[in-house]
Amino acid sequence: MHEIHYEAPTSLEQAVGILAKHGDSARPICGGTDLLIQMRAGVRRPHYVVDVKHIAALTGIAFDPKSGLRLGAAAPCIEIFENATLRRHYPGLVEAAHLIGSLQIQSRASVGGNLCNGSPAADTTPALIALGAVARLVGPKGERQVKVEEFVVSPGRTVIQPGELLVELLIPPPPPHSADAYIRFIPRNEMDIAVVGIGAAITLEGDRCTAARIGMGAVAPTPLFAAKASQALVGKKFDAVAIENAAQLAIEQASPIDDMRGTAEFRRHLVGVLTRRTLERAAERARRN
Amino acid sequence: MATVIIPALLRQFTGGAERVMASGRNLRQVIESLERSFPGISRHLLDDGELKGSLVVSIDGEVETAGIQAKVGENSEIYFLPAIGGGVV
Amino acid sequence: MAKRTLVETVINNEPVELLCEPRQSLLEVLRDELHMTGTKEGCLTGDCGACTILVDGRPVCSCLMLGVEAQGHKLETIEGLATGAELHPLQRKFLEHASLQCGICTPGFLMSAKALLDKIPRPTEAEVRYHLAGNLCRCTGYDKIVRAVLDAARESG
Amino acid sequence: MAVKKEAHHKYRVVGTRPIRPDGIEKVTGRALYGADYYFPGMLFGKILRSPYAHARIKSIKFDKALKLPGVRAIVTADDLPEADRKPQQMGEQQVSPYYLSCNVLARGKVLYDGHPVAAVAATSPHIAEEALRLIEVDYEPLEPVMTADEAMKPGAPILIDDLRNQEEGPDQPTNVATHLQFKRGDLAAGFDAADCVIEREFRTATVHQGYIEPHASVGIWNPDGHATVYTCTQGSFTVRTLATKVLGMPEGNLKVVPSEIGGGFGGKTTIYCEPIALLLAKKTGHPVKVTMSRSEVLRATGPTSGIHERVKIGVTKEGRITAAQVWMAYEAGAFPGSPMAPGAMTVITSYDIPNLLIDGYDVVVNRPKTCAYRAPGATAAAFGVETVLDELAEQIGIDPLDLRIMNGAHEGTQQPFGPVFKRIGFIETCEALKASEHYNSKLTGANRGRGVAAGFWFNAGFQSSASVYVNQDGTASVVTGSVDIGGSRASMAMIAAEVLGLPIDEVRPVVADTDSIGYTDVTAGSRVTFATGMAVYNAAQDVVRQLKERAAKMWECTPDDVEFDNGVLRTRGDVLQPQQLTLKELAARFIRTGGPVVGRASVSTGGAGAGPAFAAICVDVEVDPDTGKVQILRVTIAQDVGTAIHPSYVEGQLQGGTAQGIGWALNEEYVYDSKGVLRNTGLLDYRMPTCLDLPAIETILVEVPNPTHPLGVRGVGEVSIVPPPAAIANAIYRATGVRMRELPMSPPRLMKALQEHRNSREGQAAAGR
Repeated sequence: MHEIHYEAPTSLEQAVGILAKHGDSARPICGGTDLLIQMRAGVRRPHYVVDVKHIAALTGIAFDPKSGLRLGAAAPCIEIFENATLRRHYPGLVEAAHLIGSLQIQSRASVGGNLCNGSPAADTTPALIALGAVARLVGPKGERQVKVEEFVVSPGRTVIQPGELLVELLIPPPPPHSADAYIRFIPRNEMDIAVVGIGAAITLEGDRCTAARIGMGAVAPTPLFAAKASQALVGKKFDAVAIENAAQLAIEQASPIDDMRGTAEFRRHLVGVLTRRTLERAAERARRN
Repeated sequence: MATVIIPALLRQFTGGAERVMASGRNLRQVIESLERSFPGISRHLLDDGELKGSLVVSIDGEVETAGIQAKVGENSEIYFLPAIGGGVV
Repeated sequence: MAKRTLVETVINNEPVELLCEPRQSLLEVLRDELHMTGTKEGCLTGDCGACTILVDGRPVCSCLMLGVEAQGHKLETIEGLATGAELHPLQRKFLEHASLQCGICTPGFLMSAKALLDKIPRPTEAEVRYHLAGNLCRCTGYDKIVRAVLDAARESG
Repeated sequence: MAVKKEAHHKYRVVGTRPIRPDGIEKVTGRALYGADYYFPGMLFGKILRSPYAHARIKSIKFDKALKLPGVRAIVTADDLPEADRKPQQMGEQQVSPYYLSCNVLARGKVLYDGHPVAAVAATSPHIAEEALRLIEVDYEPLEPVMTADEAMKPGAPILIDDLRNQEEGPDQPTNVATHLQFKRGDLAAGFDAADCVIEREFRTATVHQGYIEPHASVGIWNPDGHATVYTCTQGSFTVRTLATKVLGMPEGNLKVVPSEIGGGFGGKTTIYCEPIALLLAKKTGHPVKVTMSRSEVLRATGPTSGIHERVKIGVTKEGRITAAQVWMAYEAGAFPGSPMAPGAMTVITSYDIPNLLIDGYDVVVNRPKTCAYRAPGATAAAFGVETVLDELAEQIGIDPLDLRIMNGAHEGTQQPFGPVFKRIGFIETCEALKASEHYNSKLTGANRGRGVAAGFWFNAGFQSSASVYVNQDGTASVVTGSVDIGGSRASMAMIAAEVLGLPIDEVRPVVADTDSIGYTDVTAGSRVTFATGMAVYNAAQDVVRQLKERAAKMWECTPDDVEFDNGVLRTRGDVLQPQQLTLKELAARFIRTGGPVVGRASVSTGGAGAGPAFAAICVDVEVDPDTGKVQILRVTIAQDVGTAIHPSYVEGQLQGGTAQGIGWALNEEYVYDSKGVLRNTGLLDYRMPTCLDLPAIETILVEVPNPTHPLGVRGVGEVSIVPPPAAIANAIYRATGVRMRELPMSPPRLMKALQEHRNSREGQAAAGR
């Protein structure tokens, strides 16, 4: 690996200062479970590595029934799935956080890092999209908020500008009678990268669906919000017909590629299968809320 | 006389014959006798006067390790086989 | 020689001060600087678990953590699993059940298994298999490893 | 701890389950593996590898790299002597030193993605890596040839300009290194006599052994020309032979010290890092450690061949196999030497068939040079034959195990390539599986199916040496040259303890370096417990002979008047008045009775046929009809293991091979892009089974003693990998109605097959209406 400088700021101001000073040659590190691999492979060669795990604002997890969840960008996955409140209110996000690599990876990796890595196959991103999560960025010019579905612009690239830092993810409180779910397909039972991953959050009033959001991973150059498929469910009776219709619209929106993890044809097929399965799992949970 | 079973791809030398007779008290003499009857064949069995490293010889069902000095009986059956290795934990 | 940084950490309950380059992984620091070679390298991508150690009690791939990130943390490695002359129950059960063949994955499995039993003293077979899924073994087919962990839990539990 | 004694055994130590003597080092992290050695002033070596599958090297410039602070030396093929092209016997394999040298460091041409081109030694691994980025190599890319089918086409690009074969003649450049053929009886007549003939075509992917320890070596070069290499290898003597040939140095000048080895499965039976570490050590005057990363292991060590296979088998309606024809092309990788020959020699050898034709081709392609992998060649070959047998059994309506039993090879059956089987346990193995609780249990539930298959592996013999030293306190040490890869130290100690009548913990096994024990071939071919075990047995008997002589001297009788039983020497009561001495008592008197007692033995047990082993397996699967994902629900393997010396480690071999076979069947494969560059260079996408992918693996040890071994030992290490892929394909068919004929049977592939199957059924239904 090339030579690097390591900085471990303890405040947001310091962090932004360092990042702003070094621009493109600096990169934040949370769990490092993607960055170290990319640096060894020479894919990314930042000269300044900025450890943001010592900044309180990035490591907190705070849930308020009215305002929802503030999820620190650097909070490790293990603290998400070991958090009883999150397991109750955001089971889909917890599912996703519990699927990233092995337990060893989950001890280090964070949802924020998963998002900033910009992979189309990131497990937690479709779950965040389903929940309507918003990313809060702080930079030299102040702060801004970006919808998660607009955060990744191309494989490995995000909206983050030089000097900017993802601080936290803002997730609305789950409405009554709602629930989320995340299901991915992998060839083995653990460890693999999603061949396709689908996140869904729905609200059911009796047998009617009053709100729905579907996020899709590994089906396009960036994680997607399946807008048409989601809208098609809203205001309708939530039944097999509606689910199948949503699945077909999701397939239409997907534009997957052939790679070592699966063919485009197989991925399109999986979008249908997983959209059905994820909606059914979310609905089953929603009926209990 | 010993019976020699000729490997399929050397049967071009024996006019297609699979089993041929050859005389000799050890493998070297048997191969010499084969060469007399089927000129050119020994080139595919020997290498600098030694049995080709790619070959293993089986005499009467036993895999031989004595090379061309291996004893051959009056009615022995002799096979030339490819050597094999293996891979394991 | 590139600039080296001072790191203060605790390894197997011993305070340790060391110098390392920022680009060195914790795995490299343990092996190349401290010559603690019990922690093994299998892949350098977090996919095999051979380099598993515990950081503040949590299992971590030491190949995916910088040495400088160990500052102020408590590390546990295979070298600290036995207490004095006394083997840890997991070590004993791995021997009794013939759970290792080549043995290269064994330190990583033992550390992951310790993290599991520290958290869930009496796990089910399914829980054992789930918690060890980040550790690859190519020799045993896992059967005797899973039995050893369940037996260790039974004995201490 | 509990040591369970196998009741039926006539032995005292053999058949028990003691703790392995090297166990504590391995559970405490103290055992030293290939990468665990450190020496004062040691440098770190890294290797520059080709990004092209097939290219000519026009120039290599490394002056910039040499200027990087910390860089001490750079080597290329120009630093190696041009090696002899003529193939030579080296250890167990036939190798052309020239090809071997070209694989260690490319000469003129690169033949696969990852082919070594140059190597750097520097004061830190990071500096060495950065230096690699500064080496400028000018390549002229050539068209890659990735499969045997492409390589055998007329006019295909030629990989090796001077490669020729017997059939095409001396003037015809070719990619086909060898054609092998076995022939018996009258094939046409055989198929005419059949009531049912099935012919099918199969393909299997390149797969890797997947040992968890990457290759690592430390080279040390003394000014007097003597050198030492510490390395993780399955064969220290093989490394000595191969490395000295490539380096052009006298064999006696190199000492090879085998480290503990983190898995090999055949993949560590040749050289990669060793000559490079030595070359860099020679050039720098420092010890140099060369370690591979995982991606280097996958790109540039020796996986096993993908093959293309055609199988045609005929049976009578009673289930008698009348004829079989098999055609196979093996991808050797960049240089000749696939496991085609053992593939052809095992493919249908489990069965007694009157009319046969087997053709095998060894074909070079732009993939890494293949190396041995557990039962080399046999698993891919068996995939075709064992699935066709399943189809035939279904067609004529008999139990698939009965079909195998009815036609099974037995004592006296002649193998397709000549030798006649002695006592073997194929039929007993199939019968044991047929009688198992698993096979007789009911499998219920949708999308579930059960499949069976069988497999054969010769087991190698080769050469081994052993010494047994008796210490003055009556304990003993056993020294061999066989690297302990899966617990063989335990078996060696147990065999010596059995003969000497000592408790197992009073016998210390030692694995010695190449200067400290007689020549011993690789730990491979399931040969160690068989051949090295035989050497240990003979060396221990040599000790017993000397003990009798000592006692005879003391008792003034002849050695023949002395009996040795269970550690006690006695005079024959019938001859003279009773005297007795324990081994311990006698050992204490060694000094006064003629000095130390040292037992020695060496054995040469030949190539093929040293204790053939057979396995049969039963697998239950569940297929997800929406995704094509296969879950293994239950698996039981029965194997003819001869005499199990340490049953726990024998079970471990069966379980490990089964797990590798399952990975081979379901998800493992090399994925290359259109330019021949490997895409899945890590363990994330080269998908080996995790413990969440496998159930408990049930084993049935069928003990049919091997008549060619004093203790009845058979090799047990390899054959268990052979049957799983076919058994799983057969189970998938029972679950879904789809016959899979390509490995791996990964979700995308199986899903496609399921959809085609459904469409064709709908098509038929529509036509029926």
